[in-house]
Amino acid sequence: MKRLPANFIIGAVLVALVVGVAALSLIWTPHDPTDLNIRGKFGPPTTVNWLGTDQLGRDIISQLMAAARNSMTVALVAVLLGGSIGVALGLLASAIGGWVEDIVMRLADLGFAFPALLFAIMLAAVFGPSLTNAVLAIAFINIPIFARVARASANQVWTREYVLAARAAGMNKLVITRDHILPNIAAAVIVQATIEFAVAILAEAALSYLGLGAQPPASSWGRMLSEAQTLMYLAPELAIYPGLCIVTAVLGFGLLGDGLRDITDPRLVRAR
Amino acid sequence: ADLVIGMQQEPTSLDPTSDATASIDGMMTQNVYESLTIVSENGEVGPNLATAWDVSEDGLTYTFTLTDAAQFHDGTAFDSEDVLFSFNRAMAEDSVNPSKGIFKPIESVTAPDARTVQIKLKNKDAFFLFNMGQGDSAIVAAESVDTNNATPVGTGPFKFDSWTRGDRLTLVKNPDHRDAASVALDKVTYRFISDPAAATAAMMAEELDAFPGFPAPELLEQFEADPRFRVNLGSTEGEVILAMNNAKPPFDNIEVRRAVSTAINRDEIIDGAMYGKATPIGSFYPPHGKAYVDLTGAYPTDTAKAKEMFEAAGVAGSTMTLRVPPFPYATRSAEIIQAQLADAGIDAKVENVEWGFWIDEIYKKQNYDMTIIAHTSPNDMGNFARGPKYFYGYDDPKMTALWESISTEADADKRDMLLKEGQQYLSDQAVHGFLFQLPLLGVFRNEIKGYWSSAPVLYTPLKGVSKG
Amino acid sequence: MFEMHNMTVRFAIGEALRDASLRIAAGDRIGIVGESGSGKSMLAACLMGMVPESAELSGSLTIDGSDMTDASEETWQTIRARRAAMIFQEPMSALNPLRRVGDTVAEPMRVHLGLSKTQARARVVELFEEVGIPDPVARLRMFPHELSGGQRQRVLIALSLACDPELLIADEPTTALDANVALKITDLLVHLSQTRNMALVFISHDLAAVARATTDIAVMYGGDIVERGKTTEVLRDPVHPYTQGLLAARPDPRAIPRDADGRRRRLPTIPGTVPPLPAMPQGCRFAGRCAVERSECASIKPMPAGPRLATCHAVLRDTP
Amino acid sequence: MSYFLLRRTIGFLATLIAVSIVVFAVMNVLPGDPALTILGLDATDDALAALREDLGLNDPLLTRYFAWVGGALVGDLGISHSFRVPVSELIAERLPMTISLAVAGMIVTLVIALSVGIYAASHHGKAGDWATMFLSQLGIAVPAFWLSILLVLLFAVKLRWLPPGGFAGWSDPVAAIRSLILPTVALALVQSAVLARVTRSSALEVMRQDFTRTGRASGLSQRRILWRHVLPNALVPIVTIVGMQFAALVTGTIVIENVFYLPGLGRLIFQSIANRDLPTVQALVMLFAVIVVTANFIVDLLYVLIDPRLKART
Amino acid sequence: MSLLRARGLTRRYKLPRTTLFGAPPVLTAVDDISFDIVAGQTLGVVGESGSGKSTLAKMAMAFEAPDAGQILFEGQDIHALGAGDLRRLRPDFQMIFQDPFSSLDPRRKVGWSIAEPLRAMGITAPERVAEAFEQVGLHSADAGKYPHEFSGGQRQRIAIARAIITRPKLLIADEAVSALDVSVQAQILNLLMDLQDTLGLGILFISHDLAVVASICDTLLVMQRGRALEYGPATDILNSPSHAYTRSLITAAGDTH
Ligand SMILES: Nc1ncnc2c1ncn2[C@@H]1O[C@H](COP(=O)(O)OP(=O)(O)OP(=O)(O)O)[C@@H](O)[C@H]1O
Ligand SMILES: Nc1ncnc2c1ncn2[C@@H]1O[C@H](COP(=O)(O)OP(=O)(O)OP(=O)(O)O)[C@@H](O)[C@H]1O
Ligand SMILES: [Mg+2]
Ligand SMILES: [Mg+2]
Repeated sequence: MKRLPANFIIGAVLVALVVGVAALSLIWTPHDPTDLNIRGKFGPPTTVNWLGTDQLGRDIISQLMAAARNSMTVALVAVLLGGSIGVALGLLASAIGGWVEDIVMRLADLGFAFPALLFAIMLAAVFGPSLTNAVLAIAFINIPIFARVARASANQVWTREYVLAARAAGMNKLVITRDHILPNIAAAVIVQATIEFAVAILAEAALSYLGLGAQPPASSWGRMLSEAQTLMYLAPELAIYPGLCIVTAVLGFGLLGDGLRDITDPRLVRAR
Repeated sequence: ADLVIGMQQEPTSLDPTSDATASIDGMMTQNVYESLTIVSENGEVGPNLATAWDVSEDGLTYTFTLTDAAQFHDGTAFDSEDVLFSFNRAMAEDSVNPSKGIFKPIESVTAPDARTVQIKLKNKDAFFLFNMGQGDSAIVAAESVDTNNATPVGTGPFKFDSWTRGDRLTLVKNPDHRDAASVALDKVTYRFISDPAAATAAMMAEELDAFPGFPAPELLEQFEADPRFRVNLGSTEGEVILAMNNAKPPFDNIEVRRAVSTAINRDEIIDGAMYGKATPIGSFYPPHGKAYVDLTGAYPTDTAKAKEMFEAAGVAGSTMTLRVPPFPYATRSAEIIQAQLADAGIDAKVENVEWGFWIDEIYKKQNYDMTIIAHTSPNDMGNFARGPKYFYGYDDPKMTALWESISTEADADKRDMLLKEGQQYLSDQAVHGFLFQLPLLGVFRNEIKGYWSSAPVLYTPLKGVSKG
Repeated sequence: MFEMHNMTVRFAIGEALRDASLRIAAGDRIGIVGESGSGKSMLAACLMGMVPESAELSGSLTIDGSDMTDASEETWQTIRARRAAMIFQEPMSALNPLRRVGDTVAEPMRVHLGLSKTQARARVVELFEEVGIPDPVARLRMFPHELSGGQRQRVLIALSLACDPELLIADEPTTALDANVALKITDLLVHLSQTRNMALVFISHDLAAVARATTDIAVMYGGDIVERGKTTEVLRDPVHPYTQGLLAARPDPRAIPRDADGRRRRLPTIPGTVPPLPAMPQGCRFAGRCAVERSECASIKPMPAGPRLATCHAVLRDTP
Repeated sequence: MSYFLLRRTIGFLATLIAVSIVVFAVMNVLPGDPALTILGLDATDDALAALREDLGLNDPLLTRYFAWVGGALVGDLGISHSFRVPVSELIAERLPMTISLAVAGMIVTLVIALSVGIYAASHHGKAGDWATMFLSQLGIAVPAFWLSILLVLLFAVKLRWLPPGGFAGWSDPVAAIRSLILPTVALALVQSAVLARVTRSSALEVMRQDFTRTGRASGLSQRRILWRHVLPNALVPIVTIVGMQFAALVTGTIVIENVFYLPGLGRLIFQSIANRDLPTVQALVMLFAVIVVTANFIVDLLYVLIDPRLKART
Repeated sequence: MSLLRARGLTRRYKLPRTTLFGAPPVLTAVDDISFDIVAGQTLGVVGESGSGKSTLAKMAMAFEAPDAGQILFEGQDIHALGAGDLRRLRPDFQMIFQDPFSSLDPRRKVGWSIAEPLRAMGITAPERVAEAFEQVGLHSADAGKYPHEFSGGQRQRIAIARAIITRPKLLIADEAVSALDVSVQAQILNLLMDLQDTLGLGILFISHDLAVVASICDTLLVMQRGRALEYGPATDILNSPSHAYTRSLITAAGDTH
């Protein structure tokens, strides 16, 4: 029996926890996370408010749960969006080669040259800050990353003899890309996606922290942190909880990505 | 003694006559620069570069007598030529004075001799002497005016020493000032710390002596409990309002506006957003003002009634935007107001927007339903008389006429009566949701004495401040 | 001087080397042949103390009488290069691409023999001359990629000679080279072994190269040494069925074998394929593919017997 | 080599032109009005008009773009709208701060990452490897802004060992270094975690190559093989990441400078965007792009220095 | 009539520029090569590494176009054909590759991989797949397995099955047995000979190992640095090589015999 790497197991458990909580928050949270009760602010943990209440008397655990959903959604949409565009571009560049490849890769370089945070700030300045813009900004920074990964792996696959064989069989590049290239770069892309997912969670937190992400009343770990940072002296747990949530989620996806990489590493596969 | 003061807003220029940034006035006006008059902590106008003045019978001609003991920091003399220069510059066609409006009533400025300046007005202006004490009407010298933005030269009790942009600005005592004897501080350093958490840390780590405009009301109790510090709760001229776009449905309907006023709960807002550290207002006038009327009871909070009123007006369940500028008082209030409106059946979409965006979309284009903003200028009830082009979208001949009589009424008691009438009228019309007066929250090391506790104007003179 | 006795290398998936015994004396030239996965490299690794950590070792190895079975990595570091040296199959990847070849060859001399830079350099030039690298002084400053495959392999040989070892193990030294270059390298190794009285273990699955290079031969299959003897004798007259099959399967370039009707003749083959390590038969590893297989073959391990020490039940019975 | 340089230089310029167009276009569709931002909400219309004329905001877009590019080519970056001083002066004031921070961050990152990465690689599959990789993953997961707050709370407020923020320049080196410690740690932690992972995996990659086996067969010690043979060969991917990280460090200072109220470029750009200070934002974004592209350029040159095989190809 | 006819084939590669101005250096990988392949016969190509063997194969497969010369398949110039015509012609000439570990898509069941050329023609014919499996000595039940479940020799059989599934007239084998062990190599060579006899295939067989080529080919082409050193019936060349290079190849291969 293959033994799964420890980082994969820990990562999977943490991810399952975070995703599970996020999913649960869709149907149930202990309280409405947006319910204010200003008179009951800074409430201690009780059987009603398990982690106590925040500076506006909202239930903290409900907010953390709702924020998990927010975080997961942003990361998922951003990585899917940026990932699919990036992968499509990378595959295109790899399949066509020549000047198309050059242009796509130069564009990717340009994407790297433009500081991501600045892009988010400007996007927010033009269209006003919103979760959508945060998603777009994070998706945007993902495009060149995935384009590079996809192109590099696809270029490798294109040199494999089975691809040559498919060409010898008379398959066109589109079909080859679908039948051979995509499945064979999938592992690399999925590993990258897991890692970018972790990065996206961090990015969403940072943008919300700067006020460029989730808008009230939507709950967000980053925003909770920014609202709580001056409360560090008063109610440190308000800053500790969302911070720990971010760490847990990012760590989970990071370890999962690590684990997946270990599992899909061809050298290790062959050894097993 | 040396003093280190924390400032949240970083200035971009040091010339108050060409830039409206409040921190420029905060540091420079009446410290480095001086004006003809000066406004005291309780809002009264007193002599400054002008030691005395005469007002003609008709209230249109002001004759100022200038001090002969003042000189600019670069050594050049101060006389009526400098006053003429400063006024002509502010009033010129290509003037970029941020409060050019306060010079509008002026017909002419003349200098009969080196120690006398005569100003003729086109019409009576009740706030003229008050305005002459602002940073916008600081007296500058022709020799140094072009470099004032980076190396300010004035006549004040403090001289500019150095400025590391983004970090600190240092002033030193001007030993040649006519009143140098009453200046206790030798050196004043302003440190620019915009992040509230960083401000707190800097204060706690005793990097700073004072943070007069402390950005985190939630921590005041903490500082109060700390024997090292003293907390000051003062007031500013800033009325915080929930502005509604009166030009656009549904807020062109007075019943909807009244419903909003009924839906909001000021105590909750002040408690939640300002940690109880603010005074509620029921209209557009500061509670510390002489003419203040308490109208906070005009629309007692009644969610059920508000709901009915919204239903009656046919807007219940509708969605509108609440576009909020990036100031903590605004973003925090927005969250609570949003919840209160939601209870009353209105779905307010909060959008925290950037300041540039706010200026463009809300202020210039009036593209908004609701917003939250503090009006920090003194004597600014005139905003309601600025017509439909102003972002309120409020156009009411009755209010325009009322303001006209207020601003030309020379008699203080009569003016106060009119101001009370104005407050009443605005409350009755429920033009906006009137929330609270923006407090001036300061944290000081115990040994700091003499700092203004309230700010009727944008500046706080350091002349009377001492340490230890 | 190098004596390996009943060495077994066991991985989780099976035994990569089984009860291998080998004696190597000064000046010996021993060829190891066998198909891929037959344990040739593992045998070499045992001699160098470079068996993967995941393997479990049993048996013994002595060098000049001192027991190396449980020697530490540090002890091995004193053996390598000075007593036993090794060259590998891929001359390109076996050289550090970022280092000048002169520095690479000088490094063990400086580390082990404490030579100065100039001394080491002079030695490298000598070595380069010895292994037939033209214009050695200029070559010192070159990078591996600037040399041809044959030259790189010569550099590796020079490197292995740096500390004057008593034993040189060449693991498939010519597989990556063109036929006539391979020929020259093989001859060079033979020449070096003779002039320096250095033992040579020459590993290859190319029978022609082994025949040219060695005096003795060991044939491996599935981790076993199945037969050994004088190279000429084994190749002329193999006794183990596997050796016989292997030799027969080798095409002969000098005549295209055709039947009378002009039909090309098929090559003799060994049926089936080498089973993967976990599926190896318990007894004779060749069981299942063998033409002379008996009932006990699959389960009982044949002991080496006869003059060739062949591990075959059939041979065992046939030779008195 | 010269052909390589020329190609890279053309690519470099093309990137800069593209960035300049993007920035200029974005800044011009940004809602907001520099004049109104400067003069405030009480400003009269004629004062605003006068200021706009003053700032050159009334010229056509193309004129402004070419005036800006033309100026930039001769080293004139224009006058800041809000500060009314030459932008180059503003940048010159702030650059030492940001560069000090970025360089300090880079050094700390390199020291931590290389030792941890090589350690993990040499203990591949063992507990030490596993633990360092877990910790590095944890390091990546900690948001920098959160870490900063915690650091300040502990070291500046509670223990009073270090200042909570600010930077007064290098005239007092001891004070300067003390003020840089916390921000550097906050900045470098994540980056060193990232780089340690890259170092480990590329070192592992190299350790699988044949020449390390040659080294072992030559009786070289593990240490020597790791530092003399493996590390240099692992440098190509490491250098790639370092190049990207340097850029990330420079832009990463935006958040850090805010928390530690440091007078650097990050805060300047934040402020300039808020103030719609067009010339400053443009110059700064260009500067960031130049730093990023230059870092990549230097990385490419380093490749050639590191790997003699590339010399033939360039 | 010849199945495949090459005339004056030349292929040059531009190498990366080394100087800023001036033409980039050119490498002539294949230099004026002509040959014929007859149905049912094998042309063997030998030569050292880099002598242009693979380049020749790629041109014969129309993966790359020659810079000069022609290559005619049944009289049609394959490089003059349009993409569609070429694709229709593809089932008639197929290829097997050197590396049995990379010539099959690791993520596809081998049955799927074998059927690929049929799919390219728009045909689904499970019985043809089964037949191809039998032809190369495997069981049709193996179709549901993945490549990693097979040994190198078996994979090469699968690759051959894929190549013959369209019943091609020409088979191009570039180093098809070089990666295999001697005993497996013999099996594959035998298989190719069997298939040739039953299907009447023409084979272009490329290897650097003269012994291997000699065992299967009828005609021999010896290449060195892109040029043809010898071309003619294999027996003639092997018996009386006219070049020292050919002689050295024969010596190198012949020691065990
Ligand atoms: N680290 C390892 N873990 C598990 N099995 C291993 C390991 N290294 C080698 N093996 C197995 O040991 C067996 C013998 O390997 P070895 O490398 O000695 O073969 P070889 O005869 O040198 O083959 P080749 O001709 O391909 O080099 C093989 O089956 C191989 O798969
Ligand atoms: N795409 C290409 N670009 C540039 N040069 C090439 C290209 N493909 C091949 N070459 C060069 O052409 C020459 C012939 O290569 P080819 O692959 O045909 O040789 P080969 O005889 O098949 O060698 P091997 O036995 O190593 O496979 C070589 O020098 C090679 O470097
Ligand atoms: Mg081997
Ligand atoms: Mg080839």
